[in-house]
Amino acid sequence: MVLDQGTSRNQQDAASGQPADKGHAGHTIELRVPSRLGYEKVAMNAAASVAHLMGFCEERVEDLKTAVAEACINAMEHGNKFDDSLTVGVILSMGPSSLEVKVTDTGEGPSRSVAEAPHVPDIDKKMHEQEQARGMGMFLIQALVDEAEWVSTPASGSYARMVIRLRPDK
Amino acid sequence: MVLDQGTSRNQQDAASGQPADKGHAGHTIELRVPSRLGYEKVAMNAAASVAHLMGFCEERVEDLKTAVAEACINAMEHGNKFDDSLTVGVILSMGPSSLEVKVTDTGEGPSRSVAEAPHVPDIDKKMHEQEQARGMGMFLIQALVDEAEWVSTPASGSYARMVIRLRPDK
Amino acid sequence: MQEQVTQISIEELASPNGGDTITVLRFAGDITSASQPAILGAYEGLSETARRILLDFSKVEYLNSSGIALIIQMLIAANKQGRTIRSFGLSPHFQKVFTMVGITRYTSIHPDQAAACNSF
Amino acid sequence: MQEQVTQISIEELASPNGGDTITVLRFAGDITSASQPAILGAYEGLSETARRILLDFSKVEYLNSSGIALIIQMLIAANKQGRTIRSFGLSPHFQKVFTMVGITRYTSIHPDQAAACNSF
Ligand SMILES: Nc1ncnc2c1ncn2[C@@H]1O[C@H](COP(=O)(O)OP(=O)(O)O)[C@@H](O)[C@H]1O
Ligand SMILES: Nc1ncnc2c1ncn2[C@@H]1O[C@H](COP(=O)(O)OP(=O)(O)O)[C@@H](O)[C@H]1O
Repeated sequence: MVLDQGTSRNQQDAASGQPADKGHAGHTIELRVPSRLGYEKVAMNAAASVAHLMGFCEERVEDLKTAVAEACINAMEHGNKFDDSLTVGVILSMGPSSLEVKVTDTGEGPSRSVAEAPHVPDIDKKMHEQEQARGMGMFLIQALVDEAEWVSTPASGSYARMVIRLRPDK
Repeated sequence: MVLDQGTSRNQQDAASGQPADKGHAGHTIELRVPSRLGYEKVAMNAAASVAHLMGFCEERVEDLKTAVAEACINAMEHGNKFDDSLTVGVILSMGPSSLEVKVTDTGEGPSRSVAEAPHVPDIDKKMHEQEQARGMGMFLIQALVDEAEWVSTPASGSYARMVIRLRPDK
Repeated sequence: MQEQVTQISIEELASPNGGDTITVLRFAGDITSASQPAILGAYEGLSETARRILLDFSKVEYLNSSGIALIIQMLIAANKQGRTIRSFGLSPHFQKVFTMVGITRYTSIHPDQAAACNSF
Repeated sequence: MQEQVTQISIEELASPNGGDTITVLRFAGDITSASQPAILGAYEGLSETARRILLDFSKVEYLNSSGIALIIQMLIAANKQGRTIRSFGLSPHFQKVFTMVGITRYTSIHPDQAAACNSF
């Protein structure tokens, strides 16, 4: 005899007295980390936890993890010049069927041309040393999430904005 | 032939141009989550990531995870009355050999007597229904971390403060 | 986004030493306050003849003090009904937590299913 | 708190089909910009006679684009020296990332060590 039971989060949660879950939509989680390599993993794991809570599948969570880590590294390096007194912000905004992540820094952001068309790595050029080995972060971000943009916010700095969407078929 | 190599984070990081690691001491990571059950897992996982980065062993990371989750749940329930427009703050402060976590809410904190001597659960009383089944959070926090205190900060709210220490023998 | 917080499956096993059959409740996912309807519902739905109950925690990802309170409520009910509850599959951390809270006085913890079954 | 970012162990295997021996570089932990001295150092320390190199990613916990750039640097060196590099143990996610970046044109990815060894 095998029988499956489960409790959906839409049931009244009598034990805690908390009202029934109305989903995560409208909720925001914020994180600030120093501009120091390594802390992007904290941001990456926080984003993964939120994506898991929202019900994203493992594959999409992995995509988001890489995108968030790369955006944080860029914010630390290019935005905040590794000044560890400057923080990188990570704002996770939950929609009814999507998760938006903004990664903020205090710099000017990538140049307009780079922001509009991130460099696509050319492995043959890299192998022949006609292009540096690195320089894949923005490409990966754009390739892995459903929406990516880089926005300069002159007074305060800049941010990378990424969105992943829950797909009914996944 | 088996030979082990490794790079310590104290070596100059030539690839990134970031100066050599001077340890995590003095760094702070901040997180804000809505007062809604479930989001304590995001805080718990962020604390675990930081503890891992600092080199805490798995056992201590698990202790911290439970303590942080319980403190967040209390902040959401008792401090912020599950008003999800109020956030619970988590401030992770790294010392040379310890990690301090403050979990903040907007309430008044536990009463002075409870804060000074959290209730120790009595399983026999619970089994005989002379004590409610729940009511173990503060006890677990205190039992699992090296230092725990509950502080009321009248203007802003209250916080639970927990410390775990790196032990040279672990 | 109908998230399933706790999954419970129930399985009936023959006793290795010939006594009453053993009813295994296998938990997966989280055990928190949100698990109350699932866990207490599953317990209440057990056949009245079930005397030996085994809790399998090996697939549990997150367990907090509200979840432990639910396990205590199950132990209280079992105690009243003269049922025996054994447990297995707890991580070393949660074995420690169960011991700290004293639950181990009312449900012994075993390293695996075979050892737990043999303990009845 | 001497944190080891990347652990590398090097192992020599006989070829399953009788050719040159295979030198396995097993990575564990993180592969990031901080891995440069360990990874390039380990590569440079290999015997000059090593012709077949196998990268074992199965214990890698975190890999970012700076880490991938180090792998590319190793592939560039191997290419110049006429060495062949094969890889195994990558998660489905990093198989996808390696493919996106095009690295798979210079190091084929195999499901496990046996398949990778047979591919030389
Ligand atoms: N947050 C940022 N602020 C300023 N410039 C950035 C930022 N992110 C990316 N850039 C610019 O875009 C370039 C390409 O970024 P990327 O593709 O991630 O590769 P890499 O960081 O390895 O150079 C960077 O070299 C930098 O000039
Ligand atoms: N952050 C807090 N703010 C206000 N009161 C608190 C807070 N944390 C704990 N308390 C008080 O202490 C009591 C004991 O807490 P705890 O041991 O965690 O058990 P429980 O939350 O299950 O009651 C709570 O019932 C509450 O009255």
